Amino acid sequence: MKSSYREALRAGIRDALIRDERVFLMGEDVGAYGGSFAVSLGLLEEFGPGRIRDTPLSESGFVGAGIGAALGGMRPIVEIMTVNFSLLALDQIVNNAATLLHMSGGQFHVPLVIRMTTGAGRQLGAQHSHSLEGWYAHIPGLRILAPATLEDARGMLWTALQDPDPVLIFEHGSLYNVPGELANDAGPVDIVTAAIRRPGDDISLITYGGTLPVVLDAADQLAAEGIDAEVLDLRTLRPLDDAAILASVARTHRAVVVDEGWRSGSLSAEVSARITEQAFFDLDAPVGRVCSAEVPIPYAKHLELAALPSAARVVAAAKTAVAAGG
Amino acid sequence: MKSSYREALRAGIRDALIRDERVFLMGEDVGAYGGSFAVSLGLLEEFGPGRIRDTPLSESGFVGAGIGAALGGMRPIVEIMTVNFSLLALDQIVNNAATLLHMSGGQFHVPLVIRMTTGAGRQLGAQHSHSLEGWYAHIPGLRILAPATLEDARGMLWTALQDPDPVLIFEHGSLYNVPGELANDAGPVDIVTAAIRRPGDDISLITYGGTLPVVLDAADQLAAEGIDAEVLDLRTLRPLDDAAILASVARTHRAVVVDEGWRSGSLSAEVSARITEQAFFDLDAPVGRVCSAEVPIPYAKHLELAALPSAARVVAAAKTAVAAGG
Amino acid sequence: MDAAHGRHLLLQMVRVRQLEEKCVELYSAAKIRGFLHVYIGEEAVAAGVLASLGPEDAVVATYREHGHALLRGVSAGAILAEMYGYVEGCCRGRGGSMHLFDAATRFFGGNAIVAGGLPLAVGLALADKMAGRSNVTVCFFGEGAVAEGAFHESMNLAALWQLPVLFCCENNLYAMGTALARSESQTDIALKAAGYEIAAWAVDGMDVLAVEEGARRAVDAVRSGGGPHFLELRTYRFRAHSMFDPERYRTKDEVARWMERDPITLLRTALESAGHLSPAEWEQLQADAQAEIAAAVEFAEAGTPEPVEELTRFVYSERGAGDGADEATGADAAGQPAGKAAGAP
Amino acid sequence: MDAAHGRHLLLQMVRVRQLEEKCVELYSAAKIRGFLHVYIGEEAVAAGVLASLGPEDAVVATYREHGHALLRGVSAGAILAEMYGYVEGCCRGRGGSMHLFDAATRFFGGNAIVAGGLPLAVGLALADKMAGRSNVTVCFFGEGAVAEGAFHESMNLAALWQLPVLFCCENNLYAMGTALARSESQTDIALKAAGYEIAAWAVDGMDVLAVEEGARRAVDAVRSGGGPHFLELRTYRFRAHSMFDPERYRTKDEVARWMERDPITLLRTALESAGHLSPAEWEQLQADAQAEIAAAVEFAEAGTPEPVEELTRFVYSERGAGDGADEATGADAAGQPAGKAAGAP
Ligand SMILES: Cc1ncc(C[n+]2csc(CCOP(=O)(O)OP(=O)(O)O)c2C)c(N)n1
Ligand SMILES: Cc1ncc(C[n+]2csc(CCOP(=O)(O)OP(=O)(O)O)c2C)c(N)n1
Ligand SMILES: [Mg+2]
Ligand SMILES: [Mg+2]
Repeated sequence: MKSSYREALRAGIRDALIRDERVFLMGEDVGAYGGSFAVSLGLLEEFGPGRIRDTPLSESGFVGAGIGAALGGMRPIVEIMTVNFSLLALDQIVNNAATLLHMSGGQFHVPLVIRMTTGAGRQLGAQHSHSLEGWYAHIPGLRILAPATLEDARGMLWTALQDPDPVLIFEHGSLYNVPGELANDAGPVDIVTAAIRRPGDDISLITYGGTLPVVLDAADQLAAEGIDAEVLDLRTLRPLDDAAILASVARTHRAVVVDEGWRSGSLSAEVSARITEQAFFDLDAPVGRVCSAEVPIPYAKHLELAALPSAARVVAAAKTAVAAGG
Repeated sequence: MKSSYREALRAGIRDALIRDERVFLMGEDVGAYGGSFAVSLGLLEEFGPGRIRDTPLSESGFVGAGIGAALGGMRPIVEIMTVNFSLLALDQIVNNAATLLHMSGGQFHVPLVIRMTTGAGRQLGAQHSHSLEGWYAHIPGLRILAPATLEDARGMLWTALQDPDPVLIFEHGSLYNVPGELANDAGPVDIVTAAIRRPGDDISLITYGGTLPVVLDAADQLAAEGIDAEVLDLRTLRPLDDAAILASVARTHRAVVVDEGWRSGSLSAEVSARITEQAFFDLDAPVGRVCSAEVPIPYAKHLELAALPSAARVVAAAKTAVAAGG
Repeated sequence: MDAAHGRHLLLQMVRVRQLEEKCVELYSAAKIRGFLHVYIGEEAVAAGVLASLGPEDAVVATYREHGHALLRGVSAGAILAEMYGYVEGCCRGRGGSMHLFDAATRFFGGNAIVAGGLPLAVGLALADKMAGRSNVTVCFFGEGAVAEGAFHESMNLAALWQLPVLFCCENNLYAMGTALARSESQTDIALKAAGYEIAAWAVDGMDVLAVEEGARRAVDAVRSGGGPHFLELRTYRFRAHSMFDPERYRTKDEVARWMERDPITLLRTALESAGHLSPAEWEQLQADAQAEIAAAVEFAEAGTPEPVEELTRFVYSERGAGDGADEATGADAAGQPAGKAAGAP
Repeated sequence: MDAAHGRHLLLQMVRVRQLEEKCVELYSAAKIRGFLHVYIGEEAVAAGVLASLGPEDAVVATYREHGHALLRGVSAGAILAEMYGYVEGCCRGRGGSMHLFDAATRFFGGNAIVAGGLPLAVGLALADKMAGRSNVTVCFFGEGAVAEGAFHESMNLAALWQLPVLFCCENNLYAMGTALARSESQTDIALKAAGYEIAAWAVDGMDVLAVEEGARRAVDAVRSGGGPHFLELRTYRFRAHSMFDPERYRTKDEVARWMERDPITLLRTALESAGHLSPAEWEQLQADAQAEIAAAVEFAEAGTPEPVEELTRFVYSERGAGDGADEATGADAAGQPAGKAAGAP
């Protein structure tokens, strides 16, 4: 059936609301407004204001309330409009959600799902455009997901809701309108493994989320030049699927990691370090990285584009890797 | 003269208050209480409540007020008791302090210094023991400092106050009581370069802050076994002194990075990735990492110790690197 | 009512209205991108409050700040060029609609984090107080911001330290699609501020004269050491929250009822009935505003993109650490800072 | 006053007092480490409030929570073993003094972020309301927490959604070294809560009977659908903030004056004058508490460290994703969760 990333997300939420009465959606303007990015459009009408719960502007308060509701036996889906605003709730996420299980010696689980929009590309400027999912992946106790496909947009939520621990889902803003086909019986998907989106032998291009289309584009360009790139979609940023990463690199002996976070301290750094640690003598070239320029994302279109990973930069990095060493 | 890390910090603050009337210290219990870790003890009496300004428990409010005061021409030193609490102020730090200069096209500088305690080792449990300085080093627009020595504790502050941009200084809680000698004329130091704390030829041990003593200890143990380790203290975590890192590795061909952050997405990952990118063919072994276990830091002493980097783990990682490859 | 002053206020509101009508048009023509939040219907607030300030005072606003920027003295050309993403813009095109800044007029933004500007305003006021300057910092924010923790922390700090700051809550009854009664247990906003021992009162935000009078009273009190003050300005936005808002949460009727109290019409009618505004004067006033905006569009259209090589400028300051911080800081910057558009209409 | 009930309350306070006197002693002997915040002087608050709850209600507290944990039903042995860092502790030694948790008694901590527990309490109450359960969530916090944004956001959410939560502000006049008047522009805390349309009043926190009566009234109102309530409990800590506090910020005189209103002495005297407590009964009561604490120390001393190999347990739940979340969640856990100390004194 025809769908879009946005509709797939909505279908996932709707499905969860129908299947489990403990599930509810809470966040700013998820109800009467129809969702700031229209993901939850129509759900208020279907499920009512008790379960599609508009909140005041109080990120720390309602994220903390989500944690409490999870402790109290509910299965909350908390929506934060944009990743930048999640910084207002970071104390609750890091100091409570991520630590309660461990601090309590295994007694208190926090089965909470937090969804938010991430990423740039829509000229929203420095306070609406950051990509912090890789940064969140530093925090033990959290599971971090980045659906890049319609299947994952549709299917990750239910599995996340079954997880007894807090799960954060990052939806890249530039994907909402992406159209596609979704199987009629599309349903839950695993939230553990990485997925090969394009098999290849010459180099591993490792990415996730909003840059997956960019990297697939780059892979096509590389193919035209005779370089057969494998594209690995990480899907789950914490914990990383090391086995999939290493298996791909063991085949290709070269890797470029692409993500939209700022380069220093990016998820790409972690992936690079892990490959180096575990497959150093397999590598024919240093692991390359293509990340965002280390600037607050500017408004002007040409500057914003220049700041973000592009297919051209991925192609260049891949060629450098292929040219290097053996 | 005899001093301690704590006294050296206090001397730095006192010096700044005397030299520049725009400087003031603001934070919870910096005044009447005498400073939660006694760093500011006696300053209220000397400089009065206008310049040693106790705040209510409002991390977001008073950090934001520090940004505003910096915009208004002051040179605030804002103290946050413990790095975990800084998460309550992260919106102001990331969305305002780090972005205002860029968003305003170069018009508004934020000459603000934020100091805070970081790190574990005192059985304070998961909400008081994290090491997030490496995490902060991901954010463009911030300068991140980690004084590990008395000289740096004494001298980094003044230089940071001269910086027109926001500077965060992370003081490791286990260092406050460290005694030592400080030159009578000890004063400002640079906040740009890394420093070799122990020269050596066989391997580069790269670290900063609270783990510097651990690594120096490990280097001594390695020396006893005939391995001559160089110890590089990063000092400034953002921007990193790549030249110093690469120069060291170019000599030793091996490196182990040690930091107290959680391994995944740690500063060590970034250092490792940079070495791989820029010196891959110089390396005789993969870059090793010794970080904290990926757990909220537990209270029990034996578990806490087990979670943290130890000299023994550094020694083991160094030996692995020396044994590997050529 | 002083006739000339009344006409001046009317002109200010008309300038803002015309600028923003143009913004909407340019947005539809895809000349402007990102999020665009217009102030149409609320002009009396910025016009009335800003009329009561002096040049050394400071202003902090939100993402709905075109009007505040314009009336604070940022040229329409620099504002539009900013939205075009050109280097001639007031932030070299880096900020866009939500992030207008201008050091020369002490206009501190343009903040797209709801309530994110309040602590900054507290700090600006703290700096003034510590330096013994008799400036006032005015901070604008919507009633939606009142639910944020930063609001509460800022009120308390300002009151506790008796800082020279005027909080102006633009209560337009909605935060995006969330009606006030669905976001606050106590909907009397002025009463909330009073809970911090801050002098606070509500003002008809559609009546620019009432706004100006209230603001003048408050600004005078703040300037003369009376501590923070708080105005709740009761207003309404006639348009959607942003260009992506289908307005499901309110009725056309409600909007129509409020439009009967259009602040421009109200003042115009009052001036006319008092014999202070002839049809010719009204025509002229509109024409003046039109000419200004037309020139601004022309200026913006002629703008140039910043070279891509400059992307990484201004992440850190350009002077070496240790020098220049003083002059560089907006507070002391009397002249035009580097890169600031000069001579824009 | 019911004599038996009076003696029961007295015993509760004495148990807390003795437990904490022992904690201080053990801290000095370096058996306990980390930060230790004792509640000595404030026992009437926990004793009075917790006496008004049922087993299905939920409790959220702060880092100064030994007394709350004990009176909620966590055994003194499990509390002390926790502070020793042993696996027999109520959190297997991972939490320590500031992080006591107990699923069996619905004791949700033990939170060392000031005001960090308030949103959790709001959420627990939301869960009860949504599930149609008539439970009450009680949230304790100090007056210092009132300045935090999380306080404000929590008040508003609780009031807006009329949630079954009772906020108990332990106003001991200081937040570490910061006196209330130096942290709040409005020092009448109950009045602040009223600003959110929350029924709020102040209670003498040194008088356990007054606390119990106030709490019962509030809990009944909350339970019967009256929405959130707020109690300001006026109390005082007799000891330093923590073991690292030289108490520079208050005078010995002030402390001495408050110690004249020691809640234990007050109730004991009242019971004695009413003829409800004989010297022998008082001796016995103390001896009972002593015996309990002595047994608890013995239990803790005999504790064992968790094997280091278990360090990384409980970062994530041990069951595979997809199963067990229900039973695992504290709210539904009727029995002893895995790893919970059983049979501790
Ligand atoms: C912290 C934060 N959360 C959410 C948003 C998204 N958002 C932008 S404007 C807005 C509504 C604000 O309403 P109000 O404060 O009343 O101002 P108005 O738009 O009515 O002028 C929201 C929710 C944001 N920008 N910042
Ligand atoms: C967010 C945060 N900031 C600062 C601290 C450090 N701190 C611990 S207790 C405390 C004082 C709290 O005072 P109050 O809320 O009155 O509780 P009391 O200790 O008096 O019981 C402070 C500042 C903290 N734990 N959390
Ligand atoms: Mg509004
Ligand atoms: Mg207190």
